[in-house]
Amino acid sequence: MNVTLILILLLVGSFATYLAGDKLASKVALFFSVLALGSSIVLLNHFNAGENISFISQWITQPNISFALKADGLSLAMLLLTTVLTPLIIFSSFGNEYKNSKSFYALILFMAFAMVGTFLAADGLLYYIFWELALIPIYFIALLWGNGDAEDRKKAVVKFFIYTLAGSLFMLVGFVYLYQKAGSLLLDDLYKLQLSDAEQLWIFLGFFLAYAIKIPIIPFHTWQAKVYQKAPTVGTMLLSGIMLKMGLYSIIRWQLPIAPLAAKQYLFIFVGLGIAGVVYGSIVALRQKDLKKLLAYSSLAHVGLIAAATYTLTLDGLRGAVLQMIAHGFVVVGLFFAAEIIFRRYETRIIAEMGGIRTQSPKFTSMFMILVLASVALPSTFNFIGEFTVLYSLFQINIWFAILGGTTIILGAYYMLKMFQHVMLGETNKKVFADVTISEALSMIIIIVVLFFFGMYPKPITDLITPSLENILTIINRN
Amino acid sequence: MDTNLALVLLLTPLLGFLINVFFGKQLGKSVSGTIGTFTVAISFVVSIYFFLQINQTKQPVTIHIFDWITISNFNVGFGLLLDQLSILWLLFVTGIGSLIHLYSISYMHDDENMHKFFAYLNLFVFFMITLVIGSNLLVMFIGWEGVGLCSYLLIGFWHKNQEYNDAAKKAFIMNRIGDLGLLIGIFILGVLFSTVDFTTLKTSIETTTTINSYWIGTAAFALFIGACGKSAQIPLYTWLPDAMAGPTPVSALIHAATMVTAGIFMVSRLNFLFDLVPNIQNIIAVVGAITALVAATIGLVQNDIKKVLAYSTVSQLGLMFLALGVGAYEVAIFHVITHAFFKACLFLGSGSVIHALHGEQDMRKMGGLKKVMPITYLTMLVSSLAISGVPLFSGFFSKDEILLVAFEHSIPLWIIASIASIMTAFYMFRLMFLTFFNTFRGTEEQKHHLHESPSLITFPLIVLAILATFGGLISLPGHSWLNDYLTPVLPKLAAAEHHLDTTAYILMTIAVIGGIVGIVLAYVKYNKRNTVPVSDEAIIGFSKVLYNKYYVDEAYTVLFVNPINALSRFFRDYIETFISSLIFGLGKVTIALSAQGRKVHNGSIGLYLFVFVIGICAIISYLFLAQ
Amino acid sequence: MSIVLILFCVLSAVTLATAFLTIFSKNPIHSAIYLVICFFSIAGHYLLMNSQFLAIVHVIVYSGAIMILFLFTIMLMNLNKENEVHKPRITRLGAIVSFCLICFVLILIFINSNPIVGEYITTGEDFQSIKVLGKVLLNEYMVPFEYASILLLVAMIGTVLLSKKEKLEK
Amino acid sequence: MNNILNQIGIENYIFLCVILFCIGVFGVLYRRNAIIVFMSIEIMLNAVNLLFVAFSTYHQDAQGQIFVFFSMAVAAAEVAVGLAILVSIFRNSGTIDVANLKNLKG
Repeated sequence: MNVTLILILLLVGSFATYLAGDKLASKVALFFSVLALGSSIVLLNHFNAGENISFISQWITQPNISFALKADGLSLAMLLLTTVLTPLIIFSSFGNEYKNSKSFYALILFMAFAMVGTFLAADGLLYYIFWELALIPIYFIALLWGNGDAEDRKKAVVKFFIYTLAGSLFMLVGFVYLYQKAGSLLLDDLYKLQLSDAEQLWIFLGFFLAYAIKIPIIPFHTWQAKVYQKAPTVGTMLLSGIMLKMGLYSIIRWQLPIAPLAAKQYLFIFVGLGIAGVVYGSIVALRQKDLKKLLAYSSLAHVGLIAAATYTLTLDGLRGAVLQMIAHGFVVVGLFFAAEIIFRRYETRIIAEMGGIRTQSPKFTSMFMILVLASVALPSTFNFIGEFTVLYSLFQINIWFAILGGTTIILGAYYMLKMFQHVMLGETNKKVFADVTISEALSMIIIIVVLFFFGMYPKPITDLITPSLENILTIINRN
Repeated sequence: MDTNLALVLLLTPLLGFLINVFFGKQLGKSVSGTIGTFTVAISFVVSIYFFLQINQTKQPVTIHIFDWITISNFNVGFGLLLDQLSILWLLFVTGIGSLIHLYSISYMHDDENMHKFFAYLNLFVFFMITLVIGSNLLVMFIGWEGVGLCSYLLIGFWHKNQEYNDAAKKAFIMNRIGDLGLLIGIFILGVLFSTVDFTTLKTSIETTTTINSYWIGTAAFALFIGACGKSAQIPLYTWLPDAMAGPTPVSALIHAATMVTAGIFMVSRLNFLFDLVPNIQNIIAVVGAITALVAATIGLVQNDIKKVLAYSTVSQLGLMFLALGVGAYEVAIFHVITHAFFKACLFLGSGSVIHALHGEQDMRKMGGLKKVMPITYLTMLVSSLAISGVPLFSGFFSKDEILLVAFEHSIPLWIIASIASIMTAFYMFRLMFLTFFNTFRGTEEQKHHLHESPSLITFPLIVLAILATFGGLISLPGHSWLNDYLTPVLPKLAAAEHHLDTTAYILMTIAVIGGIVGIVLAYVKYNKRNTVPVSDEAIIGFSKVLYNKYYVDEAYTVLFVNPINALSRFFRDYIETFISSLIFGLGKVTIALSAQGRKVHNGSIGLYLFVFVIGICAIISYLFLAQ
Repeated sequence: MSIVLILFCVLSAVTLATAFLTIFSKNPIHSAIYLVICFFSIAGHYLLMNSQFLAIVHVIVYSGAIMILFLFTIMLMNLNKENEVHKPRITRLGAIVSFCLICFVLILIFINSNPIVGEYITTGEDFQSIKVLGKVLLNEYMVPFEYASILLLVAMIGTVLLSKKEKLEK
Repeated sequence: MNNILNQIGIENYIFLCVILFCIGVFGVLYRRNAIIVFMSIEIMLNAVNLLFVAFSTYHQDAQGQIFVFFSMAVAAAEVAVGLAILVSIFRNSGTIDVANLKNLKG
């Protein structure tokens, strides 16, 4: 039993969803995603029992490419994030009607497939293929099922597509070069590679471009807000909840161990870029009129912090980054879902047109409040664990990094509470706000429970990821 | 046994919160209020048990519940530490908490969201207990932020009013500025000592021979910023007066008695750390003294009854910080306790008045309530005497000790503190005279409905008034039970001598005379001459500056809020567009190039073939002739 | 000069001349006729090299089938009038330049690679009689042979489809 | 006539084929009439065929001739389809002047 099972399940699920027809599609998709979740938990148990659940087999002989899937704690954590969020995202979409829903849900599953592949792949080319594969479904999801003016949307989505694709090409160039050097693209072979300073720098920069655009780190973020705004909420959730974690994960898995010298030498620049993203994103978020755009910028700020933490090259940084990735994945999905719940009732995303929801639906308000609080990293939520560890790692580099990065807890509270105030509080809104349905509440509650549980007891995840992160750190420090 | 009891202590309020949140509406107002009160009372009983136990054993109870956060150089467990300090805090948090819960049953009875109110109050008590009994800085931080959250929720309890929401938001954000400081302090301690646990921290600081005073100083300063945020010290005090937007019991519980003392708790908790860095202690003392003075001056001219009390709270907190700054932790703690009694009583009394006047808070529209509300009047009078430092009331002892230690430390600080306490006496009695004496100045209709509050409201008032009167007995000069009790956690105490010398008596006399002068001045101005403060527009001169709180809020708006918002707008409108157009620019360059390139593709097969042939020639030449 | 060489020269001259004339004739029908002659001369070359079968097949396929197709097409289109506009001078210049260039390059290559060609040895073994060709074709080249048949079939169908007159759309 | 290449020499054949091929190229470039272009292509094909046969003889190997067969089959198919296309183009646009067939323009 190994991790290919999940890939196969998701791929089969994708086809099955397409074949199931419009009426059944959502249920079939949910079924397969839950199945994938179940099997990933089973696999996790096998892994914890010390079993080897990785998979490797020669794929192409010339060039020397293997179909290699590596499942260590880090990959499994990201795998679980994907497989938990996918059913949630699918389930959260049940309140909406999508035309041609069989393609819609098939694309979601296909995207999950590609993302899981990215998290597991241990061969450069395979990884690259999955990486790019994940882009295709989200392109169609955003383009065909998005909202707003079609021309505007097309512009934003095409920009996003070309932008990320162009970034990835630099990574491909890096891989081609690495292949010339190593004669194989297997992760372990690449880890063993001894590259000169200049080589490392170029490889590092090539990878950086790909990841910086995907994550996004400023100043490569301009695609983000528009796409988040225009994409259907499901697409936004997939993008912000899982897909941008691909970039962060890849930094830890690929970029740092392959080019550690460059990472060390230019540490301050890259940590600084991440921190700049934190401050910049927070400040821009203050004055956003569109709820989804505001959340997009808040996401920019949070991932900036995570990226900064990964570039600190400390155990705390990496661990905090992974924890924060997972926490952020849940919170951001919850927040976008909340925005969607409001949209279903008010047909608007403009903050100024909302307000007074609290008197109409106290339940929803409470859940939204908890998500807002988690997003501003209130202690006892999962995000606090992540943010604390991340800031601690930044502090180890330089106190000013910690202080500047820490402005997120001030500015974050500022824009989130401001948003909350104008969206939820105030005089009762004239528009009708039907109370949340059971299925809507269920998705939110699952997210909230996860956030609180791991906020108080993050040990399972910490124990899962720490050994693999320590491995990566030894590889980074091999010289 | 201890573990279970401690968990009961901790989790009962949480249980109350959960019950009220999920079932509060169905249970009805009285039931949810009773549950809320009862859960806190249980915690109070358990606290008493622990108090009795520690009095016998003198041994702190430490409980490790589970591993929480893993950091590279240390692990943080979710643990509880019940020592003298935390149990003391527990006692008055849960004690006053129960009284205020009781009070709220009646006070909030007309509010449709009463169950929510009790839920939040319970949650607050839960977080406050966490803050107090956390065994390390991070568990304390849970409570620290948690009480901030509850404060936010309760200030904005009447959430339809956006001004209240603004006040709530402001409180939360200003607290967060302090929280960042606290976090930085925790980081420094974590890096330096590889632990954030209070007990181990203490031992490692005591055993470390080489103290890195620069970093310890930074840590202490950062922690002090955290305390500033929570305990409303300059420059982060402006949230507290605005926080009066919340229901009055909230002001009494959170913004007078308990939450705002968290900063003092934290500093006392880490006394071994602060003792190492006298410079930072000086800063604390100065900040405390200035806060006391500034807040007192503002309090002189406020007309909103709760605002007066709010500034009085800030001022008193300043005095406590002054005591902390001069290293007299036990004095600060003593004042925290007495202040909790009389300030809670004052707030609840003002609540009773507001209740009777159906929400009127402007003192200019009160007056002559003495006869209608005798219990409220008497209890508030007692508390006012206490806060003014009239002898034999609790405030006399605690405030006097603060002045004493300030004097020993530095005379200018003593002068500032003394002026602040004279002002305190003045504005408190200004409040009393304006509210209770002379004739009623409100509308006829209000006059008609004037009534003494029900017993559920007066009972807590009476209890608190009694405590405010006799609370001072726990630490009589020269023979202090409190100091003995706290000796294990404040090691410096054992060495210090406590005796009354002549200086002490002189100072005491000066303070008492000052207090009485303040009272008499207020009497002359507001009772004898029956002056009523002029309306807002008519305020002129320096009192206008005071009335507008030195324009600090406006200054903050101009200095911080507006620039950030402007920056945000600038980023949004220009920088975003600029970066975006850079990216689009790349695309446009490509398009321009391809527009040139497509001219080649003119569809003429002849040209294509020609190029094709040339190309073939080139390739063949390269392949066969280039060798 | 042996007879063979003279024959070769004559045939070559005819081949090249008719090829040129094919291109330069203004009337497409003339071009087609010249092309037929060119093909015949090439068949002559084949005969000269003793590959009679190939020569015959060549005549049948090219001069027979393909040329008939050409002629039919020309007639179908009624192209016998000399209506072609002359190309601009630059195009003609380009054509001549590339003609010279490719000639030059190819010949240069040939001269350069002369040694690689190897020796010409005649063993007298039969290698191009119908019998031998048939054996080779149907043993070693069986599959391509079948593919060729499929190709022709497909071409036939394609041609029919293409040249069928589409009905006017409603 | 078994040793014919002894008398003529393979070089002559190569020259002949090269020139024939170049004439084909020239024709393709020079003429605008699509049918003539087609004929030029046939000339090029034949040039190659001839070279095949020449070398087949030179190496005393049948494979070259087999290739010519295939090439003829392909040429036949190509001509059939190509001319059919030309006919339909002519039907649609009334001309077979390649200068007018500019739909490939980008």
